[in-house]
Amino acid sequence: MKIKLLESNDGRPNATSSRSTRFLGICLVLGIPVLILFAFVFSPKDDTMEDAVRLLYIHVPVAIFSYIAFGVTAMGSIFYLWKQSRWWDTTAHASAEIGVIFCGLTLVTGSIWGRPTWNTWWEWGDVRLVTTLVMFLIFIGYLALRQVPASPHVRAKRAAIVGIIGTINIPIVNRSVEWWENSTLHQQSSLTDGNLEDLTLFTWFLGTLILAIAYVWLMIHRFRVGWLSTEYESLGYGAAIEERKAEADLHAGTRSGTTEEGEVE
Amino acid sequence: MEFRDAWSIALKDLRIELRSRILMNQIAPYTLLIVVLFGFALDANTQTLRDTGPGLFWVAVLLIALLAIQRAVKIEEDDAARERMLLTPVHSPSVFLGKSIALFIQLFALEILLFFVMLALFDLSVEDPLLIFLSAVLATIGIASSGTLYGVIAAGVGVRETLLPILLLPVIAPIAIGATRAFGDSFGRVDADGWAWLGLLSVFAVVYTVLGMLAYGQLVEDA
Amino acid sequence: MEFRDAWSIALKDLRIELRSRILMNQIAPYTLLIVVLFGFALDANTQTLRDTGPGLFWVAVLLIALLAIQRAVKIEEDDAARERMLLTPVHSPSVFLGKSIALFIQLFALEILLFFVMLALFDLSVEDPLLIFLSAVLATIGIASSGTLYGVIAAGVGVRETLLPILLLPVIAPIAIGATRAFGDSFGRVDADGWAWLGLLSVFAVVYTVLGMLAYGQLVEDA
Amino acid sequence: MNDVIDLREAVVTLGKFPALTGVTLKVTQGEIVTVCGPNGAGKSTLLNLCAGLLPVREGSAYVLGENLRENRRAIRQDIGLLGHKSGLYDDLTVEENVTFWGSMVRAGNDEIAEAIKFMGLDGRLRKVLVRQLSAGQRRRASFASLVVQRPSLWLLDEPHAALDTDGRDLVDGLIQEAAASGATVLLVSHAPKELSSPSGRFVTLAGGRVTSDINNEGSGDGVS
Amino acid sequence: MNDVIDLREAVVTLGKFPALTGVTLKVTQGEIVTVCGPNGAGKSTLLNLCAGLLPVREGSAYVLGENLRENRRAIRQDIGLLGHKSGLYDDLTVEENVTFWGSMVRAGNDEIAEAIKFMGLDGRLRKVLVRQLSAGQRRRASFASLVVQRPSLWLLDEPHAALDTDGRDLVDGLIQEAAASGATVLLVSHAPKELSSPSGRFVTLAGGRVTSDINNEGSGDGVS
Ligand code: HEM
Ligand SMILES: Nc1ncnc2c1ncn2[C@@H]1O[C@H](COP(=O)(O)OP(=O)(O)OP(=O)(O)O)[C@@H](O)[C@H]1O
Ligand SMILES: Nc1ncnc2c1ncn2[C@@H]1O[C@H](COP(=O)(O)OP(=O)(O)OP(=O)(O)O)[C@@H](O)[C@H]1O
Ligand SMILES: [Mg+2]
Ligand SMILES: [Mg+2]
Repeated sequence: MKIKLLESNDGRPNATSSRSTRFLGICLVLGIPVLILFAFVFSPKDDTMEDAVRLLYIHVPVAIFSYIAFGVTAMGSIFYLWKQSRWWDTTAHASAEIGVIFCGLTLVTGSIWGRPTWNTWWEWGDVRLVTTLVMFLIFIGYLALRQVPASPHVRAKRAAIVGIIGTINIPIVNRSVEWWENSTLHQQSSLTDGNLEDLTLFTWFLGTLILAIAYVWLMIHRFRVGWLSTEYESLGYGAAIEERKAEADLHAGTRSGTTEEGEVE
Repeated sequence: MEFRDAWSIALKDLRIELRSRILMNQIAPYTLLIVVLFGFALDANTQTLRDTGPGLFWVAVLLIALLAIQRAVKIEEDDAARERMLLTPVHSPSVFLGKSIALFIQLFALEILLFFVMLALFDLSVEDPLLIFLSAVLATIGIASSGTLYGVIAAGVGVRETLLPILLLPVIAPIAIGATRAFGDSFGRVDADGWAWLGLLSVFAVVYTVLGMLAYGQLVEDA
Repeated sequence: MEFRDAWSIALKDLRIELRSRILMNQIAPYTLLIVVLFGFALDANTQTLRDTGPGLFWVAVLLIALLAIQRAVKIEEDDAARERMLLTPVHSPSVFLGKSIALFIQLFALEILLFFVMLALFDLSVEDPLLIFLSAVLATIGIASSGTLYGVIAAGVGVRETLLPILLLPVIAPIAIGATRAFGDSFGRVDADGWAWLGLLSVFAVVYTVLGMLAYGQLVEDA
Repeated sequence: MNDVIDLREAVVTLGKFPALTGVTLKVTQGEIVTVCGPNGAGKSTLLNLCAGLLPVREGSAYVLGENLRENRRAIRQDIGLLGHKSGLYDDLTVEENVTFWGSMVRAGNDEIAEAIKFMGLDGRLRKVLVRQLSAGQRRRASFASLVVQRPSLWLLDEPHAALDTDGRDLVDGLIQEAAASGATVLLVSHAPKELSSPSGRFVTLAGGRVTSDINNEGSGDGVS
Repeated sequence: MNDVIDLREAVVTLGKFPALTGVTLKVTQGEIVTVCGPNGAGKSTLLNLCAGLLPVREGSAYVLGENLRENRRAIRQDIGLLGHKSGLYDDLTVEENVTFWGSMVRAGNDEIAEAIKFMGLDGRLRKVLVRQLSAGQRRRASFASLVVQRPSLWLLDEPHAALDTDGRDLVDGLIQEAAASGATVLLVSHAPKELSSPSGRFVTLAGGRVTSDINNEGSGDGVS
């Protein structure tokens, strides 16, 4: 494998941002205030949930994008096992980290939402809540595994398998509400029922769009950080080889002498 | 993959377990202790205990499984037997299968013991023995195969003792939940549809066994 | 007995723990997991959870303590460091104290973390912070010193992983019960007299520490 | 092609550390090659590389005709590696251990019994747990579980370590016999002069590369 | 009394097995005694007995003037034992390990730094985790943690094992120096002829008892 320099094509030191990420960043900076405006001012209250409904605009998008992020992790993992390329490994790792953040946000916003609507922060009997937590913990484990000192390839392989197995749980989480209807308090697909108000629906779409941009933006940066840090790890490689080779000269005199002795006897 | 190899490996693991008598002298009493411990934690009357019986049973099984898996990994690691195995013509699916079978047998034996203890202590009555039996078998297959797989993932990193629970528990927790519901139904306590949960358990059992046979080789390759 | 030796030994243990980052990367998440696991097992509403909060806290601490003690014994056993220690002029009470201090610090750090997680998850409110603090400190001293003592009893027998829980749990269960009652009082949930339980905890703390300092030497003597 | 081992500028890193910094080494079938070198030179790493247990980072590496950069698994079953650790199960007896490893490498019962006897482990020791063996007895048991394999490439890391004089003679005989029957032997030794046949080929490793490679002719080990 | 070790018909059992069946051995101060014998003869057991780590079942055993049947602890701090295992912590660096053991035996910082340097572990290796060392480097680290102790009775189980030629010379020098400065050395070796001074006293153990005890005069090691 060739060791690339820590420089981008134009010869400048490699940074994690580029023109396109800056564009995405600007979109985010502009988009978030707009979303806040729509979420808190323009969109109406819910009949039953009152102002609490506004959590919909963040809760549901982060939930969806945590699925997507873990899905990308699984894809990266599969491709890693197939192609053994560092690119896929870094992708899987980056996406898992973002996925854990989004999944954590889902749990937090969900809990906050649950307080006024269900009168409880958390409900152990609820399948969706518990399976979301399970998914969160699986990927916490994934990240813990990535911290373990081991050779990059071994670690990547092990992590890839944990990532794939973890993702198998996602459909279970997603379907859990339909499968075990009687053991959940959680909302079923209220979006596809078509009984949401137009503006609510629009704001929700806006929230999803913003989250999509945020995901892509975070991914690109996190990926580059990951890539650069492995690059950085191999930076001293040439020097280390030279230093190690020089160890031989230290022993040169004594060692060859001994070998000759061995021959003579 | 040769089944004969798998069987030799399973026998070897079982023989080691019997030799060190961990199963009878140690894990069995530990099992009892866990049940008692939960009694303390709940600090509740028999009725509560009875209702949560199936849950306790499976949590106890999870903890025992962790211990058994740690042991199974340790015996391979202690003197580099894992690397030695790589230098034989044995296919890794056989190794996986062998170690899973040994784990299954040990866990199942303990579950039978635990089951009768709980039955007596918590004053439960079985309404659907077939459902109990099938769900225990399927859940144990799932636990044994995912445990063997994760055991090797956590192996050789020097921090296995603590890494393994973190990786494994969330993965086998859904199995335990499914089995709990199936048990609950068999005891006539929960109005869950036990047979539907059995479906979930068989999915886990199949998925982890197949995945394990595929992935195990990848994992042990780099010693 | 020289306190300086004890401190060197404690530092060494803590350094090894920090080096392997088990505390932060693994036991801490495991702590969370245990809480979750109990949630499953109880399958109950928040009210029940709230009532059993203190009990759950201490059962979780016990299980974590087991892991931490296993680690502490393992690092001495791995390459015969225990025998090496015998051939130094260090008195065994110092060794005992050093290892207990390291264990105490690790457990206490984890308890703080666990405490705040439980506080948030189970919606508890503290009525008597001093009682909480004191009972946690005393109970942890008791657990750390009895754990260190039993750790060395189970050491070197090749089946430590499973022997230790069996020996230790019955011994520290009373400590956990005492601490649970004291906590229950501090949360204003149980009408137990928390300060009376505190007395019990201090008895345990003192007894195990003294006993440990006396007995440790006897136990490690025959390597 | 008769080169059993053919390494060219092979680099192996352990963690970040380049344990082998570019090893070039050719070993033909039937040769007995002794690897010497100071502690930490990379001798054990070299053996692990040849066993296909470590990835090659740079350079090329062919063992038994297989390219290790592409497929490290294919060759493994033909390799017998005696490392610093024994690869035995502490809680099984000597006989159970050798029988288990024998069945893993498809050895017959006769071969197993013979290997145990050959290493001087019959009699009382046969039924003793490996956990209770002395250092040298354990090493003998490890050897026995290797002998049943009849590998075509022997990689021996300090085969004399912990063995008594008899044991050393046994092992030396074994090595000669293996080479005579067409197998290849790569062994690490810190005291080459002490080997029974101090002639043959000596490769010195230092700083992760070969610093000398001397062949004292007249050994007659090479077959074909 | 100048007898550092004085065993009479000492019997030691490991489990039910009588590893030493009646050893009679006298070693005076300043002597270097080499113990040889086949694998499983009881050599390691003899060293562990002299270190006060094993109970004496029959016979009498005095080490450094203490009766081991009465008090096995008193002598331990004056004894340096290098066994088959290293007694190091895998997750600490070489320097941290030696410093820790140094502080346990009340060695000064200078002595610690010197021991590390003496065993050739300064430079890069100082900050490497013991887990990552090669077999010989680990053995050197183990030696360093012994050197800081400056014991008055050295019990060395195959001190040459895993060491390269330099290392062996270092260790031989160390042994001579220790004996010259009044310490006593009991070492186990499978290849006594390979020791730098093959003169001195050789004790052969077999079947758990002493079968020969030969003193090649003219070594000049004994200081009395
Ligand atoms: C900690 C508590 C909660 C967690 C872990 C959680 C988790 C999730 C997850 C994972 C999804 C994505 C489901 C999917 O698309 O398949 C989701 C969707 C949703 N959640 Fe929550 N949630 C929580 C609390 C709440 C609360 C309190 C409400 C409102 C009362 C709520 C309302 C919704 C709605 C309306 C959706 C969109 C449903 C759909 O279109 O499928 N959630 N939640
Ligand atoms: N993770 C690591 N970090 C730093 N150095 C390492 C690491 N792993 C191994 N090393 C170094 O790589 C080398 C490994 O060499 P190897 O075990 O092959 O030596 P060897 O020639 O077999 O030595 P010995 O004669 O002592 O057995 C040692 O110098 C060791 O310190
Ligand atoms: N529990 C036991 N049961 C049966 N035999 C045992 C037990 N423990 C030890 N032994 C035997 O006691 C002897 C121990 O000898 P020891 O370890 O002292 O040998 P040694 O002379 O150091 O040999 P080596 O040169 O191989 O290191 C061995 O023969 C071993 O098989
Ligand atoms: Mg080596
Ligand atoms: Mg020995």
